[in-house]
Formats: sequence, structure tokens, C-alpha cells
Amino acid sequence: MTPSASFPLPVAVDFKLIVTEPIDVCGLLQWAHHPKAGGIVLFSGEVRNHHAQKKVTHLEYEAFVPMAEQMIREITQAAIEKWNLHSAICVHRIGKLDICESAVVVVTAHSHRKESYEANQYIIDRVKHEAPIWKREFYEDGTSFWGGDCHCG
Amino acid sequence: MTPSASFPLPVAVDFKLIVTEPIDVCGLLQWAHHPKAGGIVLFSGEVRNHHAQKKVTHLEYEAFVPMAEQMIREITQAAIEKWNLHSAICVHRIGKLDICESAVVVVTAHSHRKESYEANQYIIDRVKHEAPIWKREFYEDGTSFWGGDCHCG
Amino acid sequence: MKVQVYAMLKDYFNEEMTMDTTGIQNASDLIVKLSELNPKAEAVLKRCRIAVDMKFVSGDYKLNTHDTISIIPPSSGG
Amino acid sequence: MKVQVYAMLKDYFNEEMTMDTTGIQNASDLIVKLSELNPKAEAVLKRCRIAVDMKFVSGDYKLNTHDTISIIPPSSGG
Repeated sequence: MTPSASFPLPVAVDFKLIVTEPIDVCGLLQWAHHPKAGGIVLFSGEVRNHHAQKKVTHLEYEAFVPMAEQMIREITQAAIEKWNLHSAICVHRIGKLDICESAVVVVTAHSHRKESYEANQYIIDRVKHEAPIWKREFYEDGTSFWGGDCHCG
Repeated sequence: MTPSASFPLPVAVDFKLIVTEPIDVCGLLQWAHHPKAGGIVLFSGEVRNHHAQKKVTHLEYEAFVPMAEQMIREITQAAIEKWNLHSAICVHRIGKLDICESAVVVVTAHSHRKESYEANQYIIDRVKHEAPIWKREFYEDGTSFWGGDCHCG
Repeated sequence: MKVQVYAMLKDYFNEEMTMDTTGIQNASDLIVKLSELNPKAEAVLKRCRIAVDMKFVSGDYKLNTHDTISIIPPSSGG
Repeated sequence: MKVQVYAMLKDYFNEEMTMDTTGIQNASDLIVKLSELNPKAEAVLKRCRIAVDMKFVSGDYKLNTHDTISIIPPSSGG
């Protein structure tokens, strides 16, 4: 890949962080290039065809969009400060997703790879556990299940 | 990203693992998609513009190509077996590289993200330390330096 | 006050409700009230967080008639 | 035997050399011999590994006249 003409601010202020169209994974990777960054890590969370012995046909994600965007921005900013990243971005998709499509992508860039891996895991762990985003799995047998539901209601 | 028409064998038997042209980072990511893989991690080791206070203009990589390819294949295979990966690939570039270009890319795919991160780090750590590949840094002041040289010869 | 629910809570409540504040002093009271309105939702509600103006608040947060309150089920993004 | 060197070792030796095996029983002996041929390379040579047929061998590996031997400097890929 060739470098962008101008290099990014560490945090992606102008990006939509919750999107309904397929995530432009390569575009995010391209954006994250930085002349000081020796190690870039990209995580893509993708739709699996199985969950707990059931065959998954597709997923649907819902979000409280403005709050989710704000939290993703804050979590990304916290990682940039904690590890001194050159760039970091996290984009989550909502709506209907098919098998193998990316639900969430995190890219982190640091001078050294160890920090890029750590910061990347920090961002995805926090986004998954804290941001107001919900997954609903649809199975081949016609049933569906909300992630995070406790089956006890 | 959309899934490939046919899904890969875990190890990329038909890929050239040492290349002289820019690494097709997006193509590797595309290749690694797998319907059982919930977490895909991609590492890109890129050329930095600085090293130990010196400004780097470009790098050159040299490899003992057949041995390096064989070792990368063995290391990748070891990771696939250790973590039960759905797919894994590592490609290293040689020749002249400019700032921000990828020198090495590792992609790992597992059902869960933790294993994808771990296996990815395992592969890059071993490839960097064990494979017969050497880096030469060229500086703005006209000097150059072989990585791994001990400055004491 | 305006109360918004998300995800599986929409199986139990309207997505957006206007509730009067009688007997609802704080965020915890609101969860109790919603559980009374639909006991089937109680198990999920116990695990929800409450946000006011896109900020999470604790159970003793005093609710205001003019607040817009979001009942946030456990996250399951990614 | 045929000896191949790589990377910074090419500053000190020809990339490919044919050496006779006199006094060179094993891999360690070859490193000593190369250090004698060019003492400036000694520090690097001490940190090199030796491969025969693309497999690393230990210092006591017995070298054969027909072997092609690679002197592998410390890796610095990635």
C-alpha cells in the first residue's frame, strides 16, 4: 500500500463509526498508515455460521447510534492516550449481516507491534462490553436469539 | 467483504510467501475469510521513517528465499496446529521498500478473537527472529545499517 | 419523562414511552416500575444500565420530568 | 564444499565461495576458518547460524565435501 497524501490525526474525527453498509476494511487500513508506525494491527469481527451447535443464517445488529458513536470515540481516544498510538479507529456495522461479513473492525498503529496488538484488543474488548450495540442471531430452524439475553425472562 | 467462492485450506500452499512486489494486503485478508472464523487479525509491519534518532529514507530486505519460504510455511503450520486456526498466512516482501510500505503481513483466523491475536503474534515473532531475512536501513545522511549487525566488527 | 428501550426489550415494551414520574424518584425506581408493568422483562431489566443524555447513571440518580432516559440491555456488539 | 553468505557478510566475503575442507571437520571449524580469512567479520560470524540444505545444524555437525553450506546472520526480517 502507498501512504496517504496527508497523514491522519490519531483519532478519526470525520469518520462515521456506526455504518449500515459493508465496512470498507481496506479503506480503514489505508487510512491508518503513518510514517512513524512500524506495526499496524487490524481486527475484523466476522459473522460465523454457527453458535452453540446451531447453524446461523445471518445476524442483525441494532445500536443506540449517537451514544454508541460517542462511546467508541471515547474508547478509541483512551487507547490512543494510554499507548501513544499514531492512529486508531473502530467502525461497527448495524442492520442485517451475512456470514463472513465484518460486524466490527478495529485498526491500531504504533511504532512497535506489541503496543498495536495490546491497544487493538483493549478497544474491541471495551466496545463489545460497553457500547450500546446488540446482536440478534437468526438460525436455520427459524428461531432467533438476542445476544446478551439471559433466556430466563 | 464478501466471502470467497471456495474457502481456503488452513495453510496457504499455493501462495508465494516471499515477494518482490508490494504485498496485496487486502487480497490476503480476503483470502482468510472463513465461515467458521469469528475473529480475523491482520498484522502489517511497515517501514518507519525513523530509527534510533536517524531519519530513514528507505529499506532493503534480502532473504535466502527457498529457506525463508520453507520456514515461514513451517511456522504458520505450527500456529495452525497449536491454536486450531481456520486459516493463517504470512507473506514477506524483499527488495527496496519505501516509508509506509508493508514489509510483512500476517493474517490469522479463528472462531474467537483471543486465539487469533495470540497466533498472529506467535507467527510474526518467530518469523522475525528465525527466518533468514535481513533488513538494511538507509538514512538521510547517506549511511546505511544492516539490522542485526553488532557495530563491533 | 420519556423512556426509550432497545433490542430484546422491544419484545416487552414500546420502543418509546412517556411515563409519569409518580413513585419514580431515581433510576432504580424506574427499573422496578418497568418490571411491574411487564414481569416477563424483569430478568433482563435487572441486567440493564440506565443512561440519561447518553451518559450512564447510577441507580440513585434522581430522574427529572424532562429527562430522556435510555434503558440499555447488556452489550452484545462485535 | 560450497559456502554461501548473506546480508552484511557480503561486505566481508564473496557471496559464494568454494573452500577446501582441510582442517574443517565441523560447522564450528568453518566459522573459525572464515574468521581467520577476514578477522573484521569475526564479531558477526560468532552470531551466525549455519544451515546445510536449508536446515540449521549445530556446531558439531560434520561437514561433507559435497555440502552446500549457508552462513546465516542474525535474522532481522519484519
